[in-house]
Amino acid sequence: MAKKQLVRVKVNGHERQAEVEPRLLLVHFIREVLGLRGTHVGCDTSHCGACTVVLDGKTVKSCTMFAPQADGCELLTVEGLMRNGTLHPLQEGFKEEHGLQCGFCTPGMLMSSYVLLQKNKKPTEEDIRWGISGNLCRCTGYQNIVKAVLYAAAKMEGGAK
Amino acid sequence: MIHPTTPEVGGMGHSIKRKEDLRFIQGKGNYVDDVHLPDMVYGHMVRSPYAHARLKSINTEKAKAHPGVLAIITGEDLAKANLAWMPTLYFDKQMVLATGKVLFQSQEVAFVVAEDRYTAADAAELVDVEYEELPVLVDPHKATDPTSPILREDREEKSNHIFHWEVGDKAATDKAFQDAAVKANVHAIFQRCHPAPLETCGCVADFNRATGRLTVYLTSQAPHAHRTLFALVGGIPENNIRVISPDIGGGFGNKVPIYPGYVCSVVASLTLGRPVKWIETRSENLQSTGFARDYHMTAELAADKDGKIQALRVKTLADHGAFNAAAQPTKFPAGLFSICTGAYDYPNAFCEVDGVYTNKAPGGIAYRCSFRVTEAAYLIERAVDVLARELKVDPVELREKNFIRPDKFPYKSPLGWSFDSGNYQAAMDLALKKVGYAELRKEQEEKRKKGELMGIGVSSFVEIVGAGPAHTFDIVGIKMFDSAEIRVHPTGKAICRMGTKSQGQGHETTYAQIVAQELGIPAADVLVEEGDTDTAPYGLGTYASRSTPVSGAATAVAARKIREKAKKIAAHLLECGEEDLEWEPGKFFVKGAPSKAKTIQEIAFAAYTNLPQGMEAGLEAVDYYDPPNLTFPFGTYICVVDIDKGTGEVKVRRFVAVDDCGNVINPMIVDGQIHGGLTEGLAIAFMQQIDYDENGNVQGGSFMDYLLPTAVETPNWETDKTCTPSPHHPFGAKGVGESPNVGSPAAFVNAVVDALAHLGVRHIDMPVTPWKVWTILKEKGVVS
Amino acid sequence: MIPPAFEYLRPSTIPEAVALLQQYGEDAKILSGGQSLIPMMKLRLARPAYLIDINRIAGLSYIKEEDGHLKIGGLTREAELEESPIVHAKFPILIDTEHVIADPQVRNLATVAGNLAHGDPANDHPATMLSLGAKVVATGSKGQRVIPIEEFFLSVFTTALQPDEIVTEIRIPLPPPRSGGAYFKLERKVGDFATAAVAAQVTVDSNGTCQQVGIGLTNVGPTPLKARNAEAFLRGKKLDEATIHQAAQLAADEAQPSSDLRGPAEYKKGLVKELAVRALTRAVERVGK
Amino acid sequence: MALRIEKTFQVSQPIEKVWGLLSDLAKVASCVPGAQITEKIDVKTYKGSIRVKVGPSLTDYKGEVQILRLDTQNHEIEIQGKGQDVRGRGSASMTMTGKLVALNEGGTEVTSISEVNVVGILAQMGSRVITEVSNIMFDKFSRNFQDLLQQSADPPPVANATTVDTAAPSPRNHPPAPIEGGSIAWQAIKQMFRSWLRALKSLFLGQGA
Repeated sequence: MAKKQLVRVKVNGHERQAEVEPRLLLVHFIREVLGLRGTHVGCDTSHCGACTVVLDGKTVKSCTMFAPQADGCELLTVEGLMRNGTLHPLQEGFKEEHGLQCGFCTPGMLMSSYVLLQKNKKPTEEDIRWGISGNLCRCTGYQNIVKAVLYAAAKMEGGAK
Repeated sequence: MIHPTTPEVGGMGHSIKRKEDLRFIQGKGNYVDDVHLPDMVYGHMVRSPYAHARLKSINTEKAKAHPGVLAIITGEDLAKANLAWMPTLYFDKQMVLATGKVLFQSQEVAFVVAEDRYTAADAAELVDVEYEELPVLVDPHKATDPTSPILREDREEKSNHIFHWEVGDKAATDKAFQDAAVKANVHAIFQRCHPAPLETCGCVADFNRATGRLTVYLTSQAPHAHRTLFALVGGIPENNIRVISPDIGGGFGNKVPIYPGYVCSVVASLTLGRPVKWIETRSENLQSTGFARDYHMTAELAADKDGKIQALRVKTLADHGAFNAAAQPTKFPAGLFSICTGAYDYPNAFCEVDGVYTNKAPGGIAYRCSFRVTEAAYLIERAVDVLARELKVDPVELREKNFIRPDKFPYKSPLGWSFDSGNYQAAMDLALKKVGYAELRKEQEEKRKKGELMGIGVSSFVEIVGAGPAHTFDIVGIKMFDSAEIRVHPTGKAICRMGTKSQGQGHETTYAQIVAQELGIPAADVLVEEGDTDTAPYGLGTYASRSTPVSGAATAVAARKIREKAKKIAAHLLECGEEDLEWEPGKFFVKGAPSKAKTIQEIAFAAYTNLPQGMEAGLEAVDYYDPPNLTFPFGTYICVVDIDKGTGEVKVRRFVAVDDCGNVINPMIVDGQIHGGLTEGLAIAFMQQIDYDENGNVQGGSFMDYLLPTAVETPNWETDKTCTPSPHHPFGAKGVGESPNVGSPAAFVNAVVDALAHLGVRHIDMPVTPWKVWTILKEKGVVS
Repeated sequence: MIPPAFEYLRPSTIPEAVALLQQYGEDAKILSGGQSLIPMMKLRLARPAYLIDINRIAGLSYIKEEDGHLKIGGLTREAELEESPIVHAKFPILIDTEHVIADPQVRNLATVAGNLAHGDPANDHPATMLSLGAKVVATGSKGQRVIPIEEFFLSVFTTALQPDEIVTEIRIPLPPPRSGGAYFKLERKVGDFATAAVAAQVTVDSNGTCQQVGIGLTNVGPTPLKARNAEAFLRGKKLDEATIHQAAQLAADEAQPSSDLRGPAEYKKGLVKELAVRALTRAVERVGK
Repeated sequence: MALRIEKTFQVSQPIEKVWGLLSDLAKVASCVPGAQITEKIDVKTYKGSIRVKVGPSLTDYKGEVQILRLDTQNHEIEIQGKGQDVRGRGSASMTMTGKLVALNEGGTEVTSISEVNVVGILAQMGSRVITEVSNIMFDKFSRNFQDLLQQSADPPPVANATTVDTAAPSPRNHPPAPIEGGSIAWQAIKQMFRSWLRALKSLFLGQGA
C-alpha cells in the first residue's frame, strides 16, 4: 500500500486534516472523510460537474483531483454557502426561480454560479450559460437556473448599493 | 371549476415555491450514496468485456486473497440458491450474474465485496474470467436469419424472435390503402438511447441478523413494487423487507427495473450480515441498465385527394437486447404504441410489432414516456409531415383538416383507445399565433431565394398516460392503482403519505397543494412523505406520468373522505344538519350565514376532542385509486431552426410549446417539467445515442460520447397552455412530465426536414448530427 | 471509478522533479493539471506507480512579454491565459481557443503546457501554437532545450519530449503589427474534442499582402497538422475572398482525418475547408484592429 | 471495432528469401519486444504473453498465434493472432493474409491485408483513435519487417515508396528481446496494443495534463 499522505484543508472556514491514501479522489475525501455529502458524483469522465467545489477561489471538479493535491488549500462546498443562518442569494435564487428539480446537480451548479458571480457581477444570460457549461443538469433544461443566477446577481448588486 | 384558494393556502393553480428545495440547496439531500451505516462494506461488479462469449471458468482465488476482500459472488454461487436468474418486468428472465455465457458487453459476471470501495475495485481486477468469444448479433434485422447465432439457450424456443403483436383491422386497412388516392410512407428509426439521470443507480442492502429484517435503500421509482419483487424472488417474507427510496437524483424510467447489482447487494448482505453499498459508475449505468427505444418503424398513411387521412399502417421491429426487460405493465408487448394513430380522426389502422433479441444491453424501458408513446408520437408526426409533402400542402393545414374535433370526445380510436378529452385546434391556434407562423413561412420563402436554410417543424402530439386502469395494466399481477393516506393532526396540520416516489417532480409540494385545495389546510402545513414501504400505503410508483393522474386522484379522493367526516363534525359543532352546511376550501359554514362557520383546523381539533356521539376519533383517510381510464394530454409544438450550410449545424432559433394537461396544480412546476422534457427531446433529436459496433462494443458508453446538452446547446423554451380538463379525473388533471419529451422529437426533426424539403429531403434519422445534415447538403449539391 | 494505487511525490524544484523522472523512469508520470491523466487513471487505462506532482514548484506559472516573445510558464493554467490582459490585447486567437477548451472547471486546472505535452491531435492548443510558430522549452537531465513547435508532435500521443523532460515554458513570437488570428472549432457540445478545428494567424503589409501566415489543424490526422501548402499558397498574396477559399481547399487537402463517431472523413475534410475560410477571414478582419 | 488495413511495400530481396522469413514465425518474432512465447504447441501454433508498458500504463496480454493457411506455391500465408487482456478488460484479434509477388527487377512486393477486431474497453473508449493508431502500427510493422529482411541480407533494400515514418523510433522500443519464437502476427498485435495504450492514455476529454 502506498505511503499515506497528510492532507490539511480549510473547508468552509474550518481546519480539517486526515491521513489518506494518495489515490483518494478529492470528492471522496470531501464526502467520506470530511462527511460533507452535498458534493456529488455523477460521472466518471469529468463531464457532469456534480462534484464541483471551490478550491482557493476557483471551481474544480473534485472527482478529477487527488486529495493530496488539495493539501494546504481552502475549500468551499455547498455546505459553506449559507452565512449566519441566511441563505446565499444564489440558494435563494434557485428556490425562487425553480432552478432545481431532483437536486443532484444543484450543489455543483451553485458552486459554479458562485464563482461566476465573484468574477462577473452583472452577467448576461450568455455569460451564465457558458459559466455553467461544465455542469450538466438533466431536469431543468437550464432555463430556470439561468434565471436563478440572474436573480442572485440582481440581489447581490442591490445589496452592495 | 377549481375553487380559488388564497396564496397562503396555496391550493391548485398557485406557483408556490417547492418545499423540498430547502434541503437540496444546502447540500442536505439524502441520496442513496449519502446513506452511511455502521460496518458498511462495498460491492463492485465484474463485467464482461465481450458481447457474446461462453464463460469457461471464473477463478476468484487471487481476488479472495486480496486484503480487505470479504466475499466474491458468481453466477454459480447464485445458482445454488436458485438466484442466478431473475424475472424481468415483462414476461422474460434475466441473468443476475452470468452462467453459461454472457450476452452483452458489460454484463454482470461476478460481485466483489470488500471493506471499502477502493479495495473492491482493486480486487475486481483480480477475478480471472476465461471466455470463449462467440459470433455477435448486433443488427436486429438479422436476428431471425438462419445464419445468426441463437442467443438465448435457456429458452425452449430456439429463436431470437421474442414476440409478434398486432392490433387493428388489417383487412379494412389494406382495403383503404388499395383505394387511396395518395399514400405516403416513412421509415424511421428511433435510436437506442438512455435516460441517464444525473444520479446513477445504486443501493445499500442492510440485513440485520438479529431481527431478520432486510432494509434496502434503493434508487427506486417504485419502492413497493420492488419490495414485493424482492419477496417473490428472494423468498423473504414481505413483512421483513423494508425498501426505502430516499432522495432520487432523477429517474426518467431508468430506476423502474430491478438490476443485478441490487440483488447481489442483498445476497451479500444476507451472507455477511453487514450493510452492503453498491453504486454503479456512469459507464455501468449507460452500458448495462435499462435503455430505451431502439424501434425500427415504418409508417404508411393513405389519404383521399383532399388530404383526409383514411388509414395508417405500421410495421415495427423492436430490439430488446439480450433480455426483454421492458419495464412496462401493460398487457401489450409494445406497450401503448397503439397510440400511434395520433391526434387525427380516421377509421382504419393496423399496427404490428416484432420483438427480437440481440447482443446488447437488456431493456426497452419507458424513458420519460408511457411505454412506447414517444416512439408512437414521433412516428405519426413524422408520417403526417411526409404526407403533407406528398399532397403539397402546408403541414399545419393537413393536421387541422384531420384533427379529431372537440365534439367527438370521448373519441374511440381505430386501435381501441378511448381518448378522454381534447381540443387540438385550440392548442394549434395558440402555438401558431405565439410563434407567428405565417410570417415565418414568408421569411423562409425569402431566405430560400437567398440560398439560406431555415425550417419550421410542427408536432401536434397526443399522449396516453396515467397507468392505469386495472383492465389493462398490472405488474406481476398487481393492479396499477395508486394510493394516498392523509392524517390530519389535532392542530390542523397534516401528513400525507403516498405510494408514488418523486425523483425531482416536486411531489412534496404538489400533493400538499391538492390537500390544500381539497381541505383548505395551507400547503405549508401538509407534510408529504414517500418512499418508505414501512410507512407509505402500497403504490406502484412514479413513471408514465402517473403520479398526478393516479396518486393525485387518490389524494383528492382521500381528502374528500376526510371532508365528509369533517362535515359531520362541523354539523355537530354548529348544531345544525349536514344538509345545512356549505363548503369552501378551509371551512364549513351554514348556508346563508357565512359567519356561522367552523374552520378545518377547528374541526380537526374537535376530531380528537369533541366528537359527535358514536363517532370514532381521528381525522384520516386512505384511498386506493383505480383510474377508470387513462388520460390523454396533448399539445402543439413549433420549432424554428436555422442551418449552417458550411458545417451542417442546426441551431434551434425558437421553440414554442403549447401544452394541455388539463387542470394544473402548480404552473411553475409544470413549466419546469416542460423545460426539462424539451431539453431531453432536444438531446434525443440531435445528440443522444447508444450505438454498437459490429463486435458489440458499446459506442456511447460514457459521457464522452453519450452527449448530454449543456446550457450552451440548450435554447430558451417558450411555453404556454390551453386547458381541457380530463372528465374522469377528480380534479380534471392529466399529467405532464412526459409530454415535452414525447411531443418534441418530431418537432425538431420536422423542422430540419422542412428546411431541406425543397431539396427533396423527406426524412433524416435521429440523432440529426451536423455530419448527417452536411452529407445531405453535399449530395444535393448545396455545398461543394 | 477508482484509480489504482501509486506513490505520491511532490518535488519543489524542477531539478528534483527531473531527478525523480530519471529515478523512476517509465514507472513515473508527471501530474500537472491532471485533467487528462486522472480520468485515464480512473478508468485504469493508466496506472503509473509514481505520480510526480509538480504543482507546488514555484515560479512556473506566469504569462509575460520578454525578448519579443509571449512566455507562458509550464504550470500556467488555461484559465489564466483566458484572463490575461496581454493575451487579450495581442493574441485574440488564444482567447478563441480558451473559450472552446473543455469547460470552465477543467480550464482552471489544465495547463497550456500539458495541452501540448499530451501530444493529442484533438487538443486545441497544438493547432494554435502551430499557427503562431511557438517554441516549447523542455527541461531535462541534460539541461534545457528549445523545440520548435513544428518538430514537437511526432505521432499520435508521441512528442519530441524525452522521458526525463518536462515542458517548462512556451514561447510565442509577438505578432508584428498588422497581424490577426482566429481559431474556429466545431464540437458536438461544450467539453467535446473538436470534430475539426482550424487555427489561422496572418500578418499583412500595408498593401494587404500576406507576409506571414500560420495554419494549424486540430483532430484531422495522427498529429496536429500544419497546413504547409495552404500557407505557402497565401504568402505574398492579397487575402481576398477567392484566395482564402483556394487556401482553405488546400488545407482541406492536407487534412488526413479518419471516420469516427464525430463523422466521416469526407465531412471532416469539408469542415476543415469551411472552418479555414472562417478562421482566415476573421484573422484578416482582426488585422485592422 | 473492426478494421481492415491493407499495406503494400516492395523490397529488393528475391521472393524465396522473403518467403523464408514471412513463413517462419520464430524469426519474425525476433523483433517483437517484450513478448514471451510460453509454449510451442506445434510448428504452426504458439502460446505466449506480452507485457506492454507505455508511459504510465502496464498491461499484460496472453494469447495464441497460429498459421491458418500456408500456400508455398502462391506465397500466401494467413495468420491469426488473438490476445486477451489478463485483467479481463477485452481482447484483440487479427487475421492477416500476407502475399508475395515477384517483381520483374528481382525484388518482391509484399502485400498484407489484415482484419483487426478490438473488443472491450479499448474499443468502447478509444474509437476516436483506433483507426489512426492502427494505421501507424501497420506502417511500423511494414518497416520492422523490412529492417529484419535487411539484417539478413547484405544488399540494402530499395527505397520504400509506400510507407511513411510516422514516429521517431524510441530506443526503448527495441531492446534485445528474449524471444524464442513468434510471428508477424505477434509483432503486429504487440505493436497494436502499444499504440493503443499510448493513445488511450491520452484520449480523455479533459485536456491538458
